[in-house]
Amino acid sequence: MARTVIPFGPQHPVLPEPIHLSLVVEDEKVVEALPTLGYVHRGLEMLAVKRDFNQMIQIVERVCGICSMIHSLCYCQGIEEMMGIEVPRRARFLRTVWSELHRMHSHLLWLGLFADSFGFEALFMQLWKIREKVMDLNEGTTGNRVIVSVNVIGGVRVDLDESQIRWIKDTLVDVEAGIRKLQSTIMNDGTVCRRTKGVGILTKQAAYDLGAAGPTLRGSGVAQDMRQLKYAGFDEIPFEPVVETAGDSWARGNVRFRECLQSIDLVRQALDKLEPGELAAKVKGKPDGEVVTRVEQPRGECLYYLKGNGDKFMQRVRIRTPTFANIPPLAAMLPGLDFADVPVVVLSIDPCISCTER
Amino acid sequence: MSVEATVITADKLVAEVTRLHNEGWRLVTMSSVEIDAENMEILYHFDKDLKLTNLRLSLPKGGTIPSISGVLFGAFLIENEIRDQFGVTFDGLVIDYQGRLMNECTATTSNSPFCRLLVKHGMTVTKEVK
Amino acid sequence: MLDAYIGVLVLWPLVAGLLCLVLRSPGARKALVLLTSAALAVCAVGLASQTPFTANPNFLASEGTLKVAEALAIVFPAYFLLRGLMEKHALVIIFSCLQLALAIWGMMNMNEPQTVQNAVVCDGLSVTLALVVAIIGSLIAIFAIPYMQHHEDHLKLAKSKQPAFFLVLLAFLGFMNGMALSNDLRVFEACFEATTLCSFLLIGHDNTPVARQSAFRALWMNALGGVFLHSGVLLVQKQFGVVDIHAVVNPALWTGASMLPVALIVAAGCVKAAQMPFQKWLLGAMVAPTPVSALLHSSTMVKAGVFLCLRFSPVLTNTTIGAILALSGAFTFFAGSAMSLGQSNAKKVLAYSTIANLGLIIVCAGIGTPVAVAAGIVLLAVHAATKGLLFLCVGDMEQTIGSRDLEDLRGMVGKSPVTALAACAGALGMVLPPMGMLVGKWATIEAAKSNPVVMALILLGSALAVVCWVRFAGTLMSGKPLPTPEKAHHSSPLTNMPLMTMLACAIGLGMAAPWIDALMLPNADAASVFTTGWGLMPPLFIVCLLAWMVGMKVLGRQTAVPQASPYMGGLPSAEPGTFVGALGKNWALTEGNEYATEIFGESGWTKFAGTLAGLLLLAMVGGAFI
Amino acid sequence: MKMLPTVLANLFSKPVTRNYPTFVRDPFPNARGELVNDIDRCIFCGTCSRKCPSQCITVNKEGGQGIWSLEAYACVSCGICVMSCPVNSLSQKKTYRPVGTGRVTVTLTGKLPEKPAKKTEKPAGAKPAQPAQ
Amino acid sequence: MSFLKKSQIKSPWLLHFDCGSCNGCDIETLACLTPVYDIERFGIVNVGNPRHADVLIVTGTVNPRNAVILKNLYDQMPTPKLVIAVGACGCTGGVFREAPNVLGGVDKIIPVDVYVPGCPAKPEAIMDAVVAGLGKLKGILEGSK
Amino acid sequence: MNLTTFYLAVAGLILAPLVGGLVSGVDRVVTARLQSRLGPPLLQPFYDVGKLMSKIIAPASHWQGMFVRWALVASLAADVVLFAGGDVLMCFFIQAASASFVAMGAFSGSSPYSKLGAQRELFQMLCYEPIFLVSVLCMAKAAGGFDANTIMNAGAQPLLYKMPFIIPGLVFVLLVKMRKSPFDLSACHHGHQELVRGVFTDFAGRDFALLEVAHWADVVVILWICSFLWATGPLQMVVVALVALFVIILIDNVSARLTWRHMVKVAAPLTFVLAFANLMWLYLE
Ligand code: SF4
Ligand code: SF4
Ligand code: SF4
Ligand code: SF4
Ligand code: SF4
Ligand code: SF4
Ligand code: SF4
Ligand code: SF4
Repeated sequence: MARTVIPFGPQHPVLPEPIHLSLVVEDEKVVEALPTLGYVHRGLEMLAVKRDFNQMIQIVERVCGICSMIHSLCYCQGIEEMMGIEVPRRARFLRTVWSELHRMHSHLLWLGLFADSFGFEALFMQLWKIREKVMDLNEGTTGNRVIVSVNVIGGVRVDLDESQIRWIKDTLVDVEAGIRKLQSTIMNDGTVCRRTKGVGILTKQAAYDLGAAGPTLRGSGVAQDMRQLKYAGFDEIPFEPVVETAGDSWARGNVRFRECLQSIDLVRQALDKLEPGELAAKVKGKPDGEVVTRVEQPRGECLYYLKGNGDKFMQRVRIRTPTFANIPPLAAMLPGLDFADVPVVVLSIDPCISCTER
Repeated sequence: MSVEATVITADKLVAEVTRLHNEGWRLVTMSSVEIDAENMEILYHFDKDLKLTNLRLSLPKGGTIPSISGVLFGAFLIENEIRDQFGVTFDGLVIDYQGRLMNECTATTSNSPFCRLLVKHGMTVTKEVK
Repeated sequence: MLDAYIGVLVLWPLVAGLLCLVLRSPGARKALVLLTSAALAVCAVGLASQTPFTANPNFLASEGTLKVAEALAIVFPAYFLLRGLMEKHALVIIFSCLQLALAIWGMMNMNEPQTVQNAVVCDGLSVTLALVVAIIGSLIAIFAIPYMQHHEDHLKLAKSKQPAFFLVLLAFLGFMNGMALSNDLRVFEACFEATTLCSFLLIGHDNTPVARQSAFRALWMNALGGVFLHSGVLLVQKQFGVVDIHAVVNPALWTGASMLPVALIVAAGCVKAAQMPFQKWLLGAMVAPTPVSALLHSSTMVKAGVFLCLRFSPVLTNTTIGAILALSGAFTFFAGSAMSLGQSNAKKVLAYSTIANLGLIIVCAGIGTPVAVAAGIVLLAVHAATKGLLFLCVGDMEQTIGSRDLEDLRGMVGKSPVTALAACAGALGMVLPPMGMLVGKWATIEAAKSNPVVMALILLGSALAVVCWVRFAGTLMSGKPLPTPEKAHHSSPLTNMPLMTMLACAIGLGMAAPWIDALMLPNADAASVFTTGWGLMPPLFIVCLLAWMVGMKVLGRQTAVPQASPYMGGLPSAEPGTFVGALGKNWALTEGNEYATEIFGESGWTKFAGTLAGLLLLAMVGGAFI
Repeated sequence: MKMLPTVLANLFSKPVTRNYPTFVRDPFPNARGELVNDIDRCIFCGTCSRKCPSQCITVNKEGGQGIWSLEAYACVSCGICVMSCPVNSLSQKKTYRPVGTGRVTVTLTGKLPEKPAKKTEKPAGAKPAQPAQ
Repeated sequence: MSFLKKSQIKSPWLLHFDCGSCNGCDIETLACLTPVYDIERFGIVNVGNPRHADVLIVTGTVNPRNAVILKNLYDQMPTPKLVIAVGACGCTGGVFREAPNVLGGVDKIIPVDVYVPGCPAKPEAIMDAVVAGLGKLKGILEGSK
Repeated sequence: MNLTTFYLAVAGLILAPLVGGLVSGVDRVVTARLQSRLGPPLLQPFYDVGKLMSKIIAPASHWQGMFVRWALVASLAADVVLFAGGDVLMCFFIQAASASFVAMGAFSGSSPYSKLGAQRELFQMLCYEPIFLVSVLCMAKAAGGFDANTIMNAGAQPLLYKMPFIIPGLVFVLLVKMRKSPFDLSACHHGHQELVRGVFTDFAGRDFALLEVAHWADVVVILWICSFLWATGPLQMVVVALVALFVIILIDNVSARLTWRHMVKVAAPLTFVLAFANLMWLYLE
């Protein structure tokens, strides 16, 4: 039987970002899939030699717009650890608030795109409608919808006042109600289940061996979440990682859906723990030494390896992002799929090519 | 301060990685860093129950080391990226992008942290001014 | 004059064939084939202009001829038996023995039947078959001249086997005509057996192991068909003492009588028409050189089968046998269409589609009303032309690129545009309105009004056929053919002439379908044809003409501008038909059709459909006892 | 079919769409929008140009004149320069910079301070942005 | 203005291509399609196929690998066409101008009709840009009679 | 053919595309409302077509223009047949020809997406044709003829009472024909699909505009035939068509896209069997 070769991407309507898959299909079953990256590669790790360690905050925030706040959080934590800076308590909880708001908007965004990948336009619209409320929270509190840019080394540069806190809490009630209404659609709708259940199965062992991260890993039953490392305010906020065991696209979707609800709860807890205090510690000197630091991004574990040498320019900023780790599992899942399921499975790892390539 | 890591040589690398893998460690990533004009290091980060263990491998830029992608398929992307950036050749890479993972420029020189030869618009190769 | 026409139609081909054998020179052969073709065409048209008529040409009616016919009833099975013994083919031996036994038993025990009034009774059905044989068959014979030359060049034969080949080929046409025209069951039977012999010889012509195997498969199945026919004929003779076909097909004769003979005769027709479960012999026939398969599929052999069924259809109207026959025909149509959908071998696509379409004609025979029979005749004629065209095209393309796989024929429109476009026209003519096949199908559905299962099966089958043929045409038209090494292809005028004529026939007949239909109907019905349903057709043709003109104009305009580069997600291509993909490699944009083999796979369907059709056949014969 | 109540509810309630060009929502009070320089206040110290992560500000002193120019479309509105300006001459509007059909470089000239400037008098608003080409 | 010309203004279909953007501008472009902004009000549909698109929205910086794609997509669009560069990156390269693998803004490769500043550009700004682009097109159409 | 028939035919030629365009406009507005959006103007589809008409672009294949024209003519011819009260079976066969020409045009294109789209288009045809035709057979059986006129004048009692089981089948056909979820397999309205724009990927500019018009004509035919179910008067028929349209839009908005394997193996056989059972019931009654 003759095979069809499909150049899938880099420009393709179901792909939010450019990545190319050279797909070989037979009767619409994938027999071979090879990815190509590099369409959004900027080489920004390399900018460390041209921008000082403070300016690098704004650079790493733009590794990716979707979880920009968490990138700068990770970077700042690394530098703080290197320079031995103690971050004030209020700043730590504020960081928690924004990082969870980011997770929420990211997951809603992704759930929408996921719905789009199997042609469920109304669900996409509904989710993004809810997400706009979270975006408003971001803009209202920080001044920018996406790149909130709140982190500085030693703490944060924006504060929340009482009225804002109340506003956040009120809005979250709406958001939660909206999300919960969609729960049965995402989890139980017949057509949705038919497109996601049993599609792109990654066993627990495979997920672990291939180095999957985040919801992709947790969807396969591994309870690992970097927030358990108790950075920012997570030392005082108890939480359980969200785990699903099926390992298919449905499970990965559900992990994210439930994490969304969990984030709402975490934001509330963090807001409740806010006490008056300093926003940022004073910073003196230049970073020197070597650290590895990890945080949990919406897409999973993000690792920064930082090396300074006492200069104002870092010697090395190495960013390992979750999607980078999730590409090999994706490559392993693709063969054998129906061509129609390719977008679903590609989206199910929540590919963020921007940070994969940097 | 510096990252705790077991120093390892290229010939023992695969055995050590296999051992860690069998003990249930998960490969998080590898970090490459330039030490000086000629030398670089690669750190292998492994995770188990939120704890990190690291291997540190020193090598000359543009050198050749064994690939661990045969043991851990997930490593192929990282190794390809390091090859892109530092011109290190990995022996036995399962999917080899030939130094073209991120870009067509293959002119990675041995003394570079990342290539300094850029393909600028118009597709002429120009030396980057630094 | 009529006698001369008939003489030329029936006897001349055999004579010309023998001359080929004797003269052996290619030039003479060419001349003889061309001459025969012309003569056949002229005579058939001459006959058609006189239809309906009866005649009593001496060479068909004489005592001697009848003796020969009776002798042949023994000679043919004896020859089959001989070949069977040589090949040690059990089934052939068994069935030819049965045939022999029947023939001998019949000779010993049967009283001389009433003499036949008219040796030749020519009505619409007969003349249609004669025309099909004379025109379509001849065209294929002409096509065979350069084809066989090329074929033998390929095989590097020391001694040409073409004289023998053309002897059989031409004689085949004569026997077909004999069958179409003769009104005496015994003569008919002799011709019927003769076609079995001819097809056996033609399929086995190349004498490769596969060819031999296929030939013997065809032989045993058709010998079985012969057994059916002969026993049916003997029973008729016994019941009524007549062998005059037109007397036999009078429904009045059968009231109260056992229908078993009719069931047997119709079963023989089904075997010859390669209806399931006997489709295998026709598939095997695909190994033969293209002119042979074209001949078997379009104008001869299988048409003999449906001709037989249509001939007997008046007595099938409103009988259980008729209903079951219609059902089994409809089922074959459905299953054949489904199986053709799962094939990538172009010739197999054609084969299954032939089987399917014959099933459709059988449905008409099973219904047996004048409207249905008229639809059946239309289908018979149009199918012959269209399928003949498709075979010639596939054969020609096969000689061009050396493969008959649909996947390899992709984008043929770039390599040999004329043939490919002709093939597309044929393919679309198989399924699209206002062409004859669809019109016939439409008429059949409406004629089967009383049988919902048959209608539903036809609808399913027709949907399958649409997919199959549009995909076939689409594959040929597919853009950006892959760069394959071009092979020199010498297309001679003798290839193109039959091809183009066939194209004209296919389109002409396809368009003329409603009028043919009107011609075939009894006068009372014919009058109403264009005022009711068919009234749509003439305006539709005008619309088609307009669309054609507009289409051509746009085609001209678009051909004048350069083509856009293909959309490949924005990727560049280093050379046409490729893109620069993963690993920086140059990926060829290969394509494959979807055959959904998990649904339309051949083996599963063969088992399922074979069993079901077999049961239907048994039911039909059994139905005769009710 | 689980979506049915939601979509029906949508059908019978008002669309959430903000009819944008007709209806413009007030910007948030702390929105980080277009960057403006109150050039009369600027002392051309160059801090902003050094701190800017996007390196889109250049400050030049020529012949007693200070030239502050901003490559407007490269500015990422981060506000670092605003935070670092010693005399608070920089500020960000609440509204975003309008779209344009050509690249824009904002060039402002002002007098250099004679001495360590200690002017507190509030000057008139910044000069309008000038398209460079 | 004839119906055909008018409909060119009333039905701009867009193609969005992400050249090395950080996603920030992408998601804001996507947000334009969603209920709160709903650019379908202007007849805009995101078609995802250059052969159907009238407006090319480009986010992010250009690098050698995606420059080829960008050019291809632009060439495959029917004329008349508009190009909108979104965000600091699309306009000039933004913060990444000096990164080793960045060539700069979109206008290095294809002509840009409207620049949308911001990092990321707000959905309202993107809508403004489409309107501005259509205004430009309208001018051209009226000029050409 | 008398004069009334002729006028009706001309009306069909002109009205059908207009009505189809309006249907499409209504569809887009209602869809937007279901998604809590304001949506485009009602006449948006006409602007779209007008825009496409005035675009300049090279064809992806020389043959496409021809096939597009043929498809358009076939679609309009099907309309005319129906308006003039002709044979419904033939009307549908003509429409199938239109779909075939679209597929042929897609095959002759050069992008792999277009060809995959063509394959899927054909599989869709495979699925909806028999179901639809069996439904027509039901109507014909109950009304006593295959003519649109005969069926529409079938009597006082709506046909629906006699053929409840063809409803799922008709809904399926409508979903496929209008390219709606869950069966927008060969091309979906907006391009967010694995096949980009499927069969339409390679058509552009004027060719694409004409295809859209052909599509409108098709939709009118199908909706009209569905409205035979309650053909007790013109108003009732319009209401049935509108209800059908609304149901289709609703289903589109509450379901994900399924795969063609699912369609061929589950959805189509199921609805076919139901429709066929209805047919048998009518015969056995
Ligand atoms: S994981 Fe995705 S969203 Fe997060 S920083 Fe990376 S690219 Fe952005
Ligand atoms: S800068 Fe050049 S060599 Fe270096 S990683 Fe990027 S593309 Fe590769
Ligand atoms: S390729 Fe054709 S001509 Fe050649 S040997 Fe085979 S059948 Fe004969
Ligand atoms: S704007 Fe402020 S920081 Fe910049 S040069 Fe002027 S005074 Fe200095
Ligand atoms: S706002 Fe940020 S990017 Fe813009 S000029 Fe100021 S520091 Fe530079
Ligand atoms: S302009 Fe800003 S938000 Fe937009 S892509 Fe560039 S860095 Fe990201
Ligand atoms: S083509 Fe599809 S999407 Fe467009 S109007 Fe028709 S049904 Fe709607
Ligand atoms: S209809 Fe669906 S696929 Fe199309 S643009 Fe909208 S969300 Fe995307």
